[in-house]
Amino acid sequence: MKARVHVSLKNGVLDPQGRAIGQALHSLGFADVAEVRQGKLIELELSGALAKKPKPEIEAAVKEMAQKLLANTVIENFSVELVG
Amino acid sequence: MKARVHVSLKNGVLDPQGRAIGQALHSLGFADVAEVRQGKLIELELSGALAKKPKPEIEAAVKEMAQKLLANTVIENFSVELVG
Amino acid sequence: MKAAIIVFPGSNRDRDMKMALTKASGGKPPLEVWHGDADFPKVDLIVLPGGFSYGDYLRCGAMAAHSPVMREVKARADKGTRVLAVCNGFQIACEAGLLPGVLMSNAGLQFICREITMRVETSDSIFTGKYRKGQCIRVPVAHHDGNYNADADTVKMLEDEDRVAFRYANLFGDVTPETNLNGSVGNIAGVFNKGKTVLGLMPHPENATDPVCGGTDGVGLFAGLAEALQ
Amino acid sequence: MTKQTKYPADLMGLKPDEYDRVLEIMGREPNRVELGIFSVMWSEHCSYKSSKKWLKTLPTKAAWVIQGPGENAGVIDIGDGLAAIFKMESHNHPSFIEPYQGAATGVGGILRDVFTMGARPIANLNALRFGAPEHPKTRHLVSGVVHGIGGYGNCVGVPTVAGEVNFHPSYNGNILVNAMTVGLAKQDKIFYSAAAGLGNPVVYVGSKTGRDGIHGATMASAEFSDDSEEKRPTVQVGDPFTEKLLIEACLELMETDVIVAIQDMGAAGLTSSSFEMASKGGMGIEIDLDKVPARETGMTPFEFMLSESQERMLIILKPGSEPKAEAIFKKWELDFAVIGHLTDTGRMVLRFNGEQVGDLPIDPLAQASPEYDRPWVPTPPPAPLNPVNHPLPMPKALLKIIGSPDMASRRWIWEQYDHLVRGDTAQIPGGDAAVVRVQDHPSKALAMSVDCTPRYCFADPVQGGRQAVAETWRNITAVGARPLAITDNMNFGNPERPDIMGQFVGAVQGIGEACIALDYPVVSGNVSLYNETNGKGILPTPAIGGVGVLDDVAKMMTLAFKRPGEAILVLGETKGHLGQSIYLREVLGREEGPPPPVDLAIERRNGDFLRGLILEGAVTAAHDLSDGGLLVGVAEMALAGDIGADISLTEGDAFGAAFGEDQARYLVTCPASQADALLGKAEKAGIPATRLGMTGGQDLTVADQGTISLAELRQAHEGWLPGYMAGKA
Ligand SMILES: Nc1ncnc2c1ncn2[C@@H]1O[C@H](COP(=O)(O)OP(=O)(O)O)[C@@H](O)[C@H]1O
Ligand SMILES: [Mg+2]
Repeated sequence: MKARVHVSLKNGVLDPQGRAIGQALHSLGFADVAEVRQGKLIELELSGALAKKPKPEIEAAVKEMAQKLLANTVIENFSVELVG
Repeated sequence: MKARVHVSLKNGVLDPQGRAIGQALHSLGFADVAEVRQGKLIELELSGALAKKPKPEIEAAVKEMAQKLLANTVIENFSVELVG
Repeated sequence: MKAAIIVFPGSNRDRDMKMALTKASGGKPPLEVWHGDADFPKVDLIVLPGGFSYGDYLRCGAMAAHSPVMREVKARADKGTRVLAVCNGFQIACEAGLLPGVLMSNAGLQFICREITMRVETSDSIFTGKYRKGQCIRVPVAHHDGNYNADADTVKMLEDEDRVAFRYANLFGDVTPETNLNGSVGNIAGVFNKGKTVLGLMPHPENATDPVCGGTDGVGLFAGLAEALQ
Repeated sequence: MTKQTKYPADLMGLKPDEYDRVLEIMGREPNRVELGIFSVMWSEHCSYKSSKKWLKTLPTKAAWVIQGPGENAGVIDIGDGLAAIFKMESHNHPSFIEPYQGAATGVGGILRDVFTMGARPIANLNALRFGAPEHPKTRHLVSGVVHGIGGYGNCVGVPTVAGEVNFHPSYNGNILVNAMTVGLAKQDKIFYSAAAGLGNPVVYVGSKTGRDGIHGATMASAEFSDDSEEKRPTVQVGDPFTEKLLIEACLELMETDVIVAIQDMGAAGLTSSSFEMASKGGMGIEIDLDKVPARETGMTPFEFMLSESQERMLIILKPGSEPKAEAIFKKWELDFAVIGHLTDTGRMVLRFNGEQVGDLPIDPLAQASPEYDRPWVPTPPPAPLNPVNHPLPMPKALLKIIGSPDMASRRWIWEQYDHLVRGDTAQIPGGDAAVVRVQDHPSKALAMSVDCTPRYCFADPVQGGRQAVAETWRNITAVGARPLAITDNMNFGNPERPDIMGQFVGAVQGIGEACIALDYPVVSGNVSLYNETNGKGILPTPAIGGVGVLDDVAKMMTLAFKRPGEAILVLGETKGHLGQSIYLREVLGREEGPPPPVDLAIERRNGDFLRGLILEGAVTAAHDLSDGGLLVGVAEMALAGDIGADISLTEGDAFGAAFGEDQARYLVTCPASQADALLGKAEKAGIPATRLGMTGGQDLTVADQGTISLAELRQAHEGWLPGYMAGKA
């Protein structure tokens, strides 16, 4: 069982990394890129007892991981997706 | 029109980030996380002429961006997804 | 003053801090507390030093904030033990909720190691009591993620409660966009908790306590602590 | 004798005659693992087969040398029972393919070479060579390399305190990334790599082994062609946090008394480390590859032996001490595994899944590796310099030079390096040599510098080799320190070409001469050959890293002007040598003529005199003269102190005097009232010395030639690199 946690900056929080990528794309000639945001995608391979639980429980556990560690909810949003 | 580029380390390439996150999750008591890999998710807002092109052409353009800038193809893989 | 430096596996300015504290306490070295030891003697001052606590690959300070020793540090801080959190320590303190706000990547996306000027915003604390309000001091910075960010309400609260400790400025005390080296909101370089028992700052006063290496503008901070906590 | 050798389809980089040697040594056909081991052990990178003959001629001894070349790093006595341990190493090819990780792992590798000997790393340096700024790849490479060096060094907490950077089209397809580490140890706590003790456990510590950079060592010895960019071999990813743990754990283990021998796993990983340890100690070794901590599943013996995964070490422990050692590595959350033991067979035996998968004799492989006496032709003497005209007024010429790619300030680079961490950096980048205090010592400090002028080496390798050594010596002298020893990093093209081999031979000769004359031996080094793209070699680049000692850091000198109204003097003779000068290249667009000759006796005499002046407090600033000559030197001192100067150039050709690159010279300042006394002292010592002018104001004025403001000079000097990196220029 795999889970993916997508962590992105909240709207309104300046994303200098994204902006730098946008500028670099422009200077490479890709003029039609209006905005760029860079986020993290963290893929977790789950095992043991957790992997065998019903999906909602797994999802709750992964959400807790995100809340506690993977995202800083002052500036970041996250979403969780279970795969396979 | 939005495009998402998912950049991840190639299989077999050391992922110090992922390993560190895994260890931290364990020490927080999430024992059932077997492996963690950390990647990037870059979201591009497309505009202008490009956004109006047929999907395969847009996809090709975004792939070129990934190849040239967004991913380091020596150690990273990428995949492109068009949204909306 | 009895001080303890919390040493994480990736701390690397613990030694610099130890030299500064030893000098300030008349040759008495501080205690060094390994991150795995949540159990350490009572002290007057806890220091979270600079470095890369656990590699800091996810977000600076995020993992350290959840370490067992930090639970203990928080508990003691709640009871009034003074905490000095420098650079990575500041990042850890924010992640752990000891201080408000977050530290993001420098706006220029580069590591910056350089001597800078910061203006002392208040002398009303045991950390800054040896400085004049408005005094400009020279200290180095060395960080990649020192861009202090908090929402407008938080910043207003910090200002209203006299909890901004330092701002990036020039030698004349002007706080300008040009002196804002990392993009911090309001040029903020350091903040206090409520009650001013915890100070977090990005610059390294401990690297400015020796005339041969880095100057002596940071001495006041340690001297002030030593005097107040003796 | 007719030998019917059937060569394997893949010789893994070995030449047919080398394969014949393999058959002879083995007495049978090697299997794939064994062949892979031969191939990396005999690669240029690991065996020094083209360079060995010449390296042996370098002077390596002095009363203060504790360990010369042959160990992981060189060791010198710096007094009070302390030792400085240092070495430089290249990571050129990986950095071209993946600049961030290539440079980062280069730093990691050289750190391990130094702490494996028991030293606490206290400083990093780097020597970088990039292609022409206008080449489409250059900006990206500069950015990646600088981020990589910073990313690694900043995280492990070792200050990066000095370096050098050149741009030249000959590096367009083959950049040079040379990293140096200096460490400190107690003389009675130095660790070596010779294995000893029948049955002693062989222990693996650090990171797990993955399929990283299999065959990196042979790649480092292969010439580049355009399609090697496409092949993109696996590049190692560095993990500076793990390195930090490894440093602390190893140093903690070294405080105990359980280590027999220790060696880092560098190029060719487990293969070269185990062979070298066994060979040096005259032992055999048996390794059980199942015990090697693996990062991935299904790894083969071949992969285990040839992986270049980073942050790993091999240790021979005293018997019975395993639990004690293991506890330390567990504390630092690092892998620890006993993977084998020492034998007295003189052979390396490899086991995997209960089967024997390799059996090789150690000495023939490690020591009887091929040694070539490659044909070489001496570099023809350069044609004399054609007449030189002076198209620009002197202030304009200075402005152009000081803002040129090779001369512009490197601040943009070194501000991305934590050059202060550990709190002992007494002289930060930007001066002649960096100075780092010896930790916990009341007064002592080390001075260090890396230098090489490749355009001199190309025109005349012997003079260029001398000059590179002399310049580090001068830089160390200019801060008041006593130069003690060097490490070298010999970066050259394809040694199979006699002209390139001739450059190498010439440079080694020049380096050797300088070492002898300056009492400044070579204690460690590294050779990187085959630095070519499509048959075009790089400029010969023997980078030299020097280390010296300053007994009292309070006497340290800096180059900044200190006060207005002080006298500026030049020590050493100014002849106006413009051949191969920066002036010639940047102002006239000409790369021609002989480089300035280096008279080593005069170098030594002038330098010793200056050091004496510094130590007795007779000068207030000192700066050695090199690239760009005298006027550039004055400008650098003025910019550093934010104080202008008024000077006059008395001798014949004013442009030659201003921009000539004559060697063995220094600029100094002193209170005006003491200038005559200083000149008198120089005369007594037989040192040519002249009064150049006075400090003061906010302009630089050269009598009869014009004036330029410091502001304008600063703009050009500080502006170029950040502007270039931001996409301008
Ligand atoms: N890559 C680098 N990393 C750190 N410091 C550097 C680097 N390149 C140059 N510097 C520093 O910039 C200063 C000027 O360099 P350089 O012109 O090579 O000095 P010099 O002519 O005295 O040898 C020196 O202090 C040097 O250490
Ligand atoms: Mg110099």
